[in-house]
Amino acid sequence: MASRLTAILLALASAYSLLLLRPKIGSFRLPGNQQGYEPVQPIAYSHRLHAGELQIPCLYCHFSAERSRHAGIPAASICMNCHRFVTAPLGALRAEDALASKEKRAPRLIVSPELQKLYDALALNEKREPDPSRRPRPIAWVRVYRLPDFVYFDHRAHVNAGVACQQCHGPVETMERVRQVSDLSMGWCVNCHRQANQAGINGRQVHASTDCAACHF
Amino acid sequence: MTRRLLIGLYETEDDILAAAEAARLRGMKVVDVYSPYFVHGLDRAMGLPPSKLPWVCFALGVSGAAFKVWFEYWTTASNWPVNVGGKPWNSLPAFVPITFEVMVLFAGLSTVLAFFLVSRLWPGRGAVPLAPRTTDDRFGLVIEETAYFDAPAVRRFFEESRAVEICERMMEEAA
Amino acid sequence: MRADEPKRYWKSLAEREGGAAYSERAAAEFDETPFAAGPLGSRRSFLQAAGFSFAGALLAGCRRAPVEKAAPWLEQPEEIIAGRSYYYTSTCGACPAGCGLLVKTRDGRPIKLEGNPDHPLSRGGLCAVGQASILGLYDSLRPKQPLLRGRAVSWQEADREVLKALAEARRSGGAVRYLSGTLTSPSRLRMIRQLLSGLPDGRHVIYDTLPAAAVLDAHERTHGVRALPHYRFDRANVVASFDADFLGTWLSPVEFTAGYSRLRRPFEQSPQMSYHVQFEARLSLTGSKADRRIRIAPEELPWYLAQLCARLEVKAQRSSGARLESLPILDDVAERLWQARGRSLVVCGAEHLDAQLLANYANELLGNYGTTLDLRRPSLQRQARPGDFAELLEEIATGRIAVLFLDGVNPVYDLPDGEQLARRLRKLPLVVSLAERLDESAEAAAVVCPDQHYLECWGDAEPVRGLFGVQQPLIPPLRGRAALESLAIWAGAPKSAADIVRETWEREIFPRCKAKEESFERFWERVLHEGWVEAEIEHPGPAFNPAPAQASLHRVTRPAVAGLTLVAYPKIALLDGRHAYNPWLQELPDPITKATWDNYACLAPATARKLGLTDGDMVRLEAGPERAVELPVLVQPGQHDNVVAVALGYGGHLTRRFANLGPRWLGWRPSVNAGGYVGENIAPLLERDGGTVRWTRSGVRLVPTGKRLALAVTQDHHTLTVPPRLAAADLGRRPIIEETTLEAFQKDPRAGAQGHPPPAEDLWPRDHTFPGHRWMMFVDLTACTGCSACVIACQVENNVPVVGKDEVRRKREMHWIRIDRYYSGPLGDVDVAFQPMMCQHCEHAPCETVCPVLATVHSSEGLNQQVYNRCIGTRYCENNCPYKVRRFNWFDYARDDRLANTVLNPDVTVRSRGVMEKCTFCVQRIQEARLEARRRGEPLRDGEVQTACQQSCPAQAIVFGDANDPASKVSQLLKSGRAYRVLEEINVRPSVTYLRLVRNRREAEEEERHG
Amino acid sequence: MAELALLAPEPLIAGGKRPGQVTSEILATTERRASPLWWAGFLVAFGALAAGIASVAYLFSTGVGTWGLNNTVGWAFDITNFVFWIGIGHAGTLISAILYLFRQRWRTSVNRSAEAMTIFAVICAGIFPVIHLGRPWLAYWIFPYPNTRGPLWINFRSPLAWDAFAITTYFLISLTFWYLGMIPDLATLRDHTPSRFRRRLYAFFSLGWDGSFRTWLRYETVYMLLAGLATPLVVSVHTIVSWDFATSVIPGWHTTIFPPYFVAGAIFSGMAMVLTLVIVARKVMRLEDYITPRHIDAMCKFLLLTSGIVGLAYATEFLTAFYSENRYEQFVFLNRALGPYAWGYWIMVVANVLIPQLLWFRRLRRSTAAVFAISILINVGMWFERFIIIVTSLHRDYLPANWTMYRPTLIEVGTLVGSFGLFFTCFLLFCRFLPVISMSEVKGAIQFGRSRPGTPAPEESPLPAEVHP
Repeated sequence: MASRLTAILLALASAYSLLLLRPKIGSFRLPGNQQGYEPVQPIAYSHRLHAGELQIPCLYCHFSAERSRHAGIPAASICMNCHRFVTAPLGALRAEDALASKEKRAPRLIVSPELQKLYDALALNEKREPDPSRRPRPIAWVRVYRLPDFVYFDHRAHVNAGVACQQCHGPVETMERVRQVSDLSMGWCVNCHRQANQAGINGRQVHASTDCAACHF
Repeated sequence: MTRRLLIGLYETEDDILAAAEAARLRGMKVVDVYSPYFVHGLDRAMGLPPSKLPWVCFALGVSGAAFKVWFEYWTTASNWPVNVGGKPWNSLPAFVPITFEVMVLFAGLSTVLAFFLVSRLWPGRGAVPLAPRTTDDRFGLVIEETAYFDAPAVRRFFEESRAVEICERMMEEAA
Repeated sequence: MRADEPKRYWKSLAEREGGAAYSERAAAEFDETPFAAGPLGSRRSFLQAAGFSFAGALLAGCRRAPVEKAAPWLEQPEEIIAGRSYYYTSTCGACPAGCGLLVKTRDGRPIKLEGNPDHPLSRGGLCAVGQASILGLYDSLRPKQPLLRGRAVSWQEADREVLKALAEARRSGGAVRYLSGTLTSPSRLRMIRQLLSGLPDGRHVIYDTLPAAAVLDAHERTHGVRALPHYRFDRANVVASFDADFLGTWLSPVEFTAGYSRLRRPFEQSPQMSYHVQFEARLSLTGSKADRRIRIAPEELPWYLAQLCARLEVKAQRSSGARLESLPILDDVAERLWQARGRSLVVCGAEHLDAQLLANYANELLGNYGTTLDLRRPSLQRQARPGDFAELLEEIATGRIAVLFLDGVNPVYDLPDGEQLARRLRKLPLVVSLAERLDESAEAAAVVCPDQHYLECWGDAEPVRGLFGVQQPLIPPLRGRAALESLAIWAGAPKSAADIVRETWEREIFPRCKAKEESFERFWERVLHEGWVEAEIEHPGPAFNPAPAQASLHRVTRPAVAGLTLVAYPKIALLDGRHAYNPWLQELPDPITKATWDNYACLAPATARKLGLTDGDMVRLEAGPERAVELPVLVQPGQHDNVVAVALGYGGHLTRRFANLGPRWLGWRPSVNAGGYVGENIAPLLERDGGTVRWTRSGVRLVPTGKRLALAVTQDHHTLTVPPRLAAADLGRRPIIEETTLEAFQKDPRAGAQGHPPPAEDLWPRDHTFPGHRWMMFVDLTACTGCSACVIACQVENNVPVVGKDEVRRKREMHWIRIDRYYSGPLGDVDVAFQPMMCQHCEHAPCETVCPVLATVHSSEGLNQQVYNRCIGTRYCENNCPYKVRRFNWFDYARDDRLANTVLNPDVTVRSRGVMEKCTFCVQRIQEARLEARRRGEPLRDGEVQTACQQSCPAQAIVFGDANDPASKVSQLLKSGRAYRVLEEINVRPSVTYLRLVRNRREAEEEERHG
Repeated sequence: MAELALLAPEPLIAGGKRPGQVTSEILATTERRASPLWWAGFLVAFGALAAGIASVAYLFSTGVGTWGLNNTVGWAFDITNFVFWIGIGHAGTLISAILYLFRQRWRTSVNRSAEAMTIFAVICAGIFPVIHLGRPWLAYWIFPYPNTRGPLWINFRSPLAWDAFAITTYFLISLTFWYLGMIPDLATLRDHTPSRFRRRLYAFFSLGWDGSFRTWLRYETVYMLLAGLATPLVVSVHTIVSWDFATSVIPGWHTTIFPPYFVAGAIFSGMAMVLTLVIVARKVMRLEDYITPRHIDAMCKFLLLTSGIVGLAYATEFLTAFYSENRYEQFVFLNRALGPYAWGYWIMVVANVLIPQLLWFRRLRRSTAAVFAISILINVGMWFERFIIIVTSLHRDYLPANWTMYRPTLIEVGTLVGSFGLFFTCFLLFCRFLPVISMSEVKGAIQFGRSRPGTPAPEESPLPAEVHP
């Protein structure tokens, strides 16, 4: 009788511990699988705002995706194409103007603390002019999508074949901070290649190789 | 319900063979014989039918082989066909060795497992030796007391059939 | 050139300078690409980490990979996109031959040198030394700063010291000498002139370790100009070479190979090839390709030439009465030369005035001047004046020199009395060395102002009169300061190297070129885009004066040949030792001996037998009193019996760096000898005759020491015939190399075929068709000279590691392409055949079937793929490869030098320990070309994919392409009667096809030799 | 079987044992303190094992380069040792299974140790394919398991994949067979041992065996089924091992004779190893009554037969090479006999073919010392057979430019020594803690060859011991 009781207790305990561990088990991934990685970036750049709300095409900033293996993180000078003029949301500017007039001072030109980081990186002064006394410092973004060194992924091939960026990177235009959406496993790559070979991309026949040497050399 | 078991211990193979056969022929209820080794002819003496384990062995061996052939075909020719040395997608001859090995593995392991299940053998199972020294050098004939053959009759039978020792066990049984 | 093609050249100086400014900045930044120098170290560790992933699976908490930062540019450069390769023109600076380059740069660093296909001299080829010279750029042992008496100082301090001494010399009239090797750079020469012109006693002395002074002197006498003719092998239908290794090390091997091999491509459409006869003492690379090779002692060479001239005189009916001795071989050679007069060429590589005069005479008699020898546009290499140098040595000995500049020369190492010279140099008031690295002479110099590598500074070259090449910097300088800038500072007019070069071109070259461009700017743009320009030459060729040659003809007598003669020779890879620091070149097997990491005493088989010596026996080579060097013996078939041949260029201080090379483990042995050097310096055994070091020395002695040294050779068995007692008589020779004679080929294009083509029908169903591309390679054994440029090109392209002498000795060299060399015929008079051997990408690849984990499988385009990250290292594939072309990473081969790692190709995985690797047909190049073609929306055209070996081959012996394209070159070659596949009979169906070796011989001659 | 007729008259077990005596005598070794001889042997074996562990640790930390292999010779000591141990491992199952099926009752005295030998030899063998890998930590990739790579499976066409399955199966089936045979004896041990701890241990592993005849009946069925499965398994495993070579394109490997040749060789070497062990064991553990000269004699005859087959294979190889007119094939065999490794070839021929011919003499068969010496020589010879097949075929194959020589390093020798260490350590532990002779089977066989079952037999057999054919 006692042993039966012990058994029941043990079963209950293990069920409870499983329940406790559930989130841990649910988030279990094989080593190397970084799916869901969402690091904090040095500048809180919002893809939702730029790509979603403002509808800037992906390739405007990541233009090398068309011509190179790497999609590339845009240079600060690309940011400056707009942010030479756009320094903060209109509301923030108005608020600053109001605050400045209240405090009886000239309104600051740079309001956004995040854009301040961009101007700092380029060693620009408050008037967004080059400040010779400071050294430009590149912005060290945190890489989100990363493949092992023995895999050669080429953006050029995919972009020119008409694969949408979102196919792999997910709905970036809705993300405040970029998150690794796909697991970047080999099976994930290969399955997409197989499907593309059968169904084509946007109705166009493509040849997506499943040879090993398509990626490993 | 309580069962009364009488155990006669014998010293030699010949004695147990004779005793088991005699007990069966007299219509006694021979529960089992315990012996230190496999005594040839005792199955006939006890009137036991041959085991059905060979069928388990055959069935699982065949299914193991079938599974493996299918698996090899599926992986190499269907799931992801890869050109290996110009060999055909379905290289059936090359699948034979592993198929054979898997067949043997399935058949062998499953037969042994089936044997353990049927004979109710598992690690840590406490053995209840009905009679001493049956794993050493004694042969024990276990006969249950029945209406026709009560304990004294069985004891008499044991003494007649050259049993060297006789003991009794009471067994509780649920059913 | 299309605007969108991957090859991009500078378009304007401003743009380029902007680029340089950018790349300087870029270098300071992080690199966005994952393959730049920084994370490279982690690539290997990643492979390992991936390996341990199973263990890692248990550690759920550690599943996040380390954070990787990516820093983009601040200022987006206009032209450059991260991850794309750009090609810039330049001129090779590894030797004065000045071959045209296309430098492949990626993200601001050069990673590969390719021959410039439009260059008139090299025509797209590039030799092994040139290919390897890129490693010199990333040599972390090059001094960064100047050294003042061994102490690192600032440039200002060093300049102050030099300027002080120069001022003193200017004041006191002290002698200032500028000693350099042959410099073909107009800018450099101009700056030297500028420096010396301001001094009362300043002179520029040129000294060559690999001289051609006798050629210059001979032409001075016969033609009145001290000039080195520009030899035109591309026009010579009959070549008679006297000890000139023109395919290997003589003058301009790439150019000569390109020209020579153009006339040696017999095909059905034009079943013709040139005839080449070689007279030489040791077996040189050039001799190995000769149709007829005559072994002569070095002393006999002038006499043979004299006899040839005498015969030619008779034929030309200009006999001067020289006595003709019976030499049937010379009769034949003379006849062939005479038949091809005007299209023949006699060259002589010996530093012997009489011989050179006679060679000139022979060429004159044959009417070759103006056709195969160009004196209007002479070669500007090897311009040394031994007389000047002798004088300088005298001055040094007496200490009459105030300032001595050493530029690109290492006399302390080269000269037999180098040690004495070093002592004397130390006593001079000021010796300034401009060496790139600290060689023996730089160690003896008071001030070392390290020069830059030619890929990091501006420069130019004029290898042949009127042909100018430009060098442009392709990376912000890593080390040193451009010599041009140093010279400008010392001359008192500091200027940037860019300005100096531009100035030279604007003032000196632009006016001479009669360019179509109006402005210099536009001209300069074109020069930078094309890399070279040709100027007009006006003066006619000089006239010939036969008297000195005829005098030689009568003076030369047949010498008695006795005893042993030492012959020092430059090796293909090491030359005079200037590149001895380069591990790629040290590990490159010599094409003939197949030895690496050592020099050795080559002995003829008969001599070795007589002395009871075999390969690896140590001998003391004694020459003169108290001059001896201990060397291992290497038995060299085809060598003259009276000759000991030893390679130059070994045993220098630059090789001390290899002391710890190679994977360290219990059985490790160093790549250097007991003295700490690779090989032995042979210079102390030679004799200096004034300003010339004589490469031959008769009367040397060999004393066996009883010791042995295992040579690191990559080939142990040297013939296609197995040892006779191990074979049935008629089955001893293996049909690996098929060869035939020209005569037989003309009768039947399939002559010489030995293989058994496999049955057409297949046991298996035809499951594998190649509907897209079907990559195939052809190797023309007739064209291949064995020069090994492909080996280094492959090594650079594919990140092949250096393994060190010990590993090579254990037969674990990693080269993906090797040149098999087989001897045939009599031992003394061997025939040589070279066979580049790389992965054959068999359609029925035996390696693929046996790999249990699918790490090597076939692609849909006929490639045999090796997937490193899947490989677990069973080595079964290697065992089952009939060609044994697979290479295993026995250890983690060292990649500790971060700077040297910068040269790694980011498009090719660096392999970790325990995985198999092999030739991939440069799949990364196929992939790149394919993706670029797709991006442009065009089909891939024939020739757009070039493998690294094919690209560098000076003889263009390798052709790669798509056999499914009926118009491609490989499709044409498939139809050739010369095509055959190695080991065809085992039905592995290789994708590499060889074109049969054809020797220009008569069938009877061949039968006589091998009968 | 003729063997049966020849052996029938002589008792299998000497000394007229009774079952109880069998129990106590066989268990004596497990129950008394270890003898100094055992300790000496154990220390030597363990020392060798330690050397092996050190070698393998060094190998793992540094790379396969610590072996003397090169670009041409990719396998040498590693696969030689692998095939050697697999070969050794074959006699155990052979004796147990094949002789069981043929009702050769003399097997009862040796089958247990032979099976144990199989297990340990297969463990030794199984180590080499793992440690010879460039990246041994990825060895599990050789098995197909669902993965995130596509999924990417394995190459079922590769003989190495076959090997992995064959060896795994062989090990599992052999282990099961051995364990199954031991269950009744473990029960005997359980009921016999005075130590509580040991009783618990034996009780756990004997699975509650009580000697019920119903179980015995099923047991006999299963045992026979396993024997029936193991017999083709033995043949298949070494056949597959031989296919590692036979399916390649390398001359000297690519030979259809390999499967029978390898199987015969395996049985030959395995039997020799059993003899070596049994001769030592019967002396050291005083089991002369159980392992009698008759057993040794029977095994010697087996050696003679298999030696003949192996010798025939050697000759046949030359014949096929000769009439093939294939230059590569011919060369390989001439190179074996006359080339740089000729010394190894002739060791192999002498030890495997010539020396075993001495066993035609009955006097030598009955002399344990002579048989012991011959069995050791055969083991040496069979090791060299594998070495010669592997190394001489590789070191000079098609292209003369590839020809090299192979020289082992100390690490490789250490690994070989270590494998012997592992084997003997396991075997000595087995002798110490488990019944080396199958008691339940011997008890069933003690009457065999006696005039009247159940009564004490005369000291000497009344019948002629053997009838010569």
